[in-house]
Amino acid sequence: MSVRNPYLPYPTRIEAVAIENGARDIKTFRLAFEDPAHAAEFRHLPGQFAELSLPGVGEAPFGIASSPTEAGYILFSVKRTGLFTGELHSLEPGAPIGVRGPMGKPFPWERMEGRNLLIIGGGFAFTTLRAAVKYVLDPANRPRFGSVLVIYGARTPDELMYKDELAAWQARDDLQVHLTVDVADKPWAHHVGVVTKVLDGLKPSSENTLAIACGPPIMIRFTLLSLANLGFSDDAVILSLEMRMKCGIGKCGRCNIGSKYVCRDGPVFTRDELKALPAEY
Amino acid sequence: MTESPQIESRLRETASGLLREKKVSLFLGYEKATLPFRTAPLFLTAADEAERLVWNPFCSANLAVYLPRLFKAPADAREAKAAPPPPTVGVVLKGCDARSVVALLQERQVPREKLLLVGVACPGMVDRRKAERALGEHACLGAGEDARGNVRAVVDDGTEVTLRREQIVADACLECRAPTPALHDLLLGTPVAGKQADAARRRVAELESKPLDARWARFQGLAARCIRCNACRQACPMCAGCKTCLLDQTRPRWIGAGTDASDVALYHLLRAFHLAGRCTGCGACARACPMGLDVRLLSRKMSQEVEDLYGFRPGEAADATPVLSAFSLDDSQDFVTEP
Amino acid sequence: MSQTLSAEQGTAAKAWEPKVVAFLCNWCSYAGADLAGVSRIQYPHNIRIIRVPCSGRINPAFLLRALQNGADAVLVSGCHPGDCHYISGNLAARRKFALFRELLQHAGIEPERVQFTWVSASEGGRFAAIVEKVVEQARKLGPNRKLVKSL
Amino acid sequence: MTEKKIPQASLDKLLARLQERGTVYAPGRGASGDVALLEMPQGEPVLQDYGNFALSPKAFFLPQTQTLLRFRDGKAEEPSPPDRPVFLVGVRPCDAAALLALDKVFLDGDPRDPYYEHFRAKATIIALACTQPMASCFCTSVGGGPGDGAGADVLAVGLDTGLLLRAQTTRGEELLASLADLLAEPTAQDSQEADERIRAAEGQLAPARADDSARRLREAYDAPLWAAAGQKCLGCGTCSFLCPTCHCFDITDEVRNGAGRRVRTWDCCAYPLFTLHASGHNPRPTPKERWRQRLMHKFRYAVENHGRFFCVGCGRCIRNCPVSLDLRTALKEIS
Repeated sequence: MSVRNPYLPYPTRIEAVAIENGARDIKTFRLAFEDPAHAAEFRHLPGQFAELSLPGVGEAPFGIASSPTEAGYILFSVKRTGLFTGELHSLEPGAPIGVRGPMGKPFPWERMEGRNLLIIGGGFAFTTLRAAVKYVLDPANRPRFGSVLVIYGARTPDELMYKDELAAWQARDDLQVHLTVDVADKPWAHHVGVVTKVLDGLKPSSENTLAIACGPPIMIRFTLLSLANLGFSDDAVILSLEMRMKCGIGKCGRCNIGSKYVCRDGPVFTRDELKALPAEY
Repeated sequence: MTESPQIESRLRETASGLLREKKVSLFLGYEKATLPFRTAPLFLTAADEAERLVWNPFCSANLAVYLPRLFKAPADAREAKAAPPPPTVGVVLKGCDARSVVALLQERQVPREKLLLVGVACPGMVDRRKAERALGEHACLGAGEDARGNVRAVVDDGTEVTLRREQIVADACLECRAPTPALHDLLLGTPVAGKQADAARRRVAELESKPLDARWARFQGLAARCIRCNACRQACPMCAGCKTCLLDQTRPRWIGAGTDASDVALYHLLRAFHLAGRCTGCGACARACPMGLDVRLLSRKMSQEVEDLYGFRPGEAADATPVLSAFSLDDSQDFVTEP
Repeated sequence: MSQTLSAEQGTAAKAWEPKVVAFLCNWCSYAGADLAGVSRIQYPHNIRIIRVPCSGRINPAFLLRALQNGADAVLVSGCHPGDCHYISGNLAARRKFALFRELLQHAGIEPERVQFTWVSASEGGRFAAIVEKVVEQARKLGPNRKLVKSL
Repeated sequence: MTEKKIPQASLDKLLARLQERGTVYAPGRGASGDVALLEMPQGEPVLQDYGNFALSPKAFFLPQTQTLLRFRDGKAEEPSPPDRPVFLVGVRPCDAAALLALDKVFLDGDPRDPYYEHFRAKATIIALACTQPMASCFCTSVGGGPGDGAGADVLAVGLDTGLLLRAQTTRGEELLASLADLLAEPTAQDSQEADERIRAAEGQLAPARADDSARRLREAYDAPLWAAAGQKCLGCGTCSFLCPTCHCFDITDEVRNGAGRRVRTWDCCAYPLFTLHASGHNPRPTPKERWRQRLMHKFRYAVENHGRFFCVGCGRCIRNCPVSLDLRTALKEIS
């Protein structure tokens, strides 16, 4: 077994844990590789994911929330939902954890060059979108893209992740950030209403623009309608899917939608590609 | 003399009548399968397709396994709203299958008023493995029943072989004490007398006559060949009634997913235990097992104990309380450790 | 539980001592064990106690899991029949245990590996005596090899 | 392609020779009376007259329980699987062909699966042509045949006086060369006899309609037959576990006090848990979708991804389905 065993995780350590929301059920874990050689091997682009591994608990796939331009660590923002995430949330800085990846296809960065970007996120699905924004804002990358418009919504102000960064982004002039909440249960200076309401109000041009949307199924459903109304063609709309996964390398057979494996051929698909697949997701 | 042709035509008449008069919306029976010694379950909704129904020595499947699924309670309010109204189901039942329905009724897994039970007195069904083995290396091209109720098979060299019914009938049938359904809305066929309780008891006693280690070796021999495919569980009408099987739980996971000897042993021990007082001895588990294992090895013993200790025969009386939901202050406690 | 068990596996190689897991009901047997303690009645230390609300709460899967994880014997104890805090939990349990014990024996597992008893809150002496007996029987049987899972 | 003959009388010698080089598995009767690949030496003479094994030989390459990692003190280590060469004798052509399907998943994809690769490299496959197919066999309809050697290293064909051995791979050529002293040159009649037997077997096989299945299945995604089959399907894993090409697996951890393992175990698309999300959402919520997935995977998705059926026509799923579901019927119905 000369090549690295694809089932063997890279050993990493939790460097920091940030609590993202008031309900304390979304946390961002900052992981550092134990071996610098592994850190160099782990080369990803925003949109990709990795399997986190806890001996005795198992593995689960999560989108990588950090951009490769953030050197020295990788970030994962995880909501506590099931067995694995429950265990993960109980870990504190210093705890060892395995990482297998990066896996899947990233956002289509080559296609995105020279284009305007419309980034739409909902709730805790903003993770790989954060990576994408970070990547675009990197001084070396920023000139490669046109205008950037971010619309990010959550149920309440408390449920928005990466609050400090959002504030910093809002202060910048090389991107527009619109935040919205379903219910403003505390003083709130931004939009109130669902993401699509903001989107419909802003009416961004579809001209030379790619839209990336990540969020809960209901948000995606209505966002797709709005984007179509705004003139976005199906191949200009990019989505990221979630699926139950085990191996993450296209072998264990459970994450397929038709002949495509979400772990290997996704998780990023254009709406065009998805339309050609059965609606089994 | 076999009554199968008469029963078959009465079944067809009955099913088409019930469907035509809308007394049932679904009729569960058997139809011809693509391979010999087998039939396939038939979900009949159109009266004019009743001719597909068959009755022959290969109608071994226990159709009661489908009933809990048909009457499954919706998971939440939204599902309840979307769910179609529960069907009214006519179902063909042999003695053992009817006992399963009784056991399901005891546990309130199926609504009696939605069921129309078409009982058939059962002369014992063919175990396809026994039949195939009886033909040796000859492949069977087709099989049917002769006038005496024996099985006639045409084999690959074109000859016809007669297999005597009692030699190829399933083990469960040899142990069956009530081949004629006690609970039914309609009964077809001349009632068949049940076997004495001895047959199953003899098998239990045979194992019990051996020392513990020899019993363990027998059990391990079975477990070593088990492939954990869950066929025994999925084919069981009583397992079908469970909402979430202990074996499917992941928080915690009770049994490892693989074929470690200890995990396989736990699977079979827990399955047998969960069927204590519920197993009606239909043999669906053994029939479903692709490895041909005697997966009733342990449940046979449980049925015997339930009867000896608590006078309870699974599947006998629809209004009885399930034996493990009941108790009496003077239940035996010989097993309790005293200082 | 499993932590304690295997933590001691290292020493087990020297002189094997049986490990017994006891599931005790909160209302009678656990109090009985407590009484044995405060009354300074000696009983073997081979026992690890798990407190459960009622003997009726015990799923036979618990007992099998204990054996799978290295227990050499399992003891279940509840309130005496008629004394259940929940009126009838122990009576329902009694049927389960009677059948479960038969099942294990039928499969070839020594009946002494899984034992059931009743101990009231005032029976510290009885508790100690029963533990003594269960541990002694487990010692005679030797290590549980049939159900234990090697990892 | 080298063709040799082994006289019936020398067969035991050949098996003994193989045993010197590795572990040999050959057909014999298992405890239940079923024919299985049993480790040599066996008490009984090796069987030559049998339909097929109850279990496909896939477990030699994709063990039902495979340790992927060992954990010690919280650290993950790779296990070292057994290194001894394995000879599988008497594998039927359908099961040998199935390995070519599995290769597509475990060897052609990136990354390769190290465990499968290891077992595959250690095994030599000596297939035995079928002369008496079963009623549930349909290999010729899915690109195989009773005398097909694809996937095997050597194909043996039974003759009246021995076995004709046809090398299929370099490894097979080398094996025959290394056994040269036991082998004879076949006569033209031997080869003819072998071909006739194979042809006769082909003639006995009833065709199934697998042609053009990818297109037909694309159009039949919403066909009523899925609901009809799903209604009957019990949701057990018999078809998958017995299938020589089904390879879906689960990964779980078994750890006690920091030590233990991560294991890969067979899984099955008929199980509801297979695709259940942590959120409770299930993209294939009922037996209908799950049964459709099974057929679509074998006859459409595999064709689209790998250019071949993931079915070799061994008929195990048909013979063993507790409710007599027959995928040939479904393939016919999706016209």
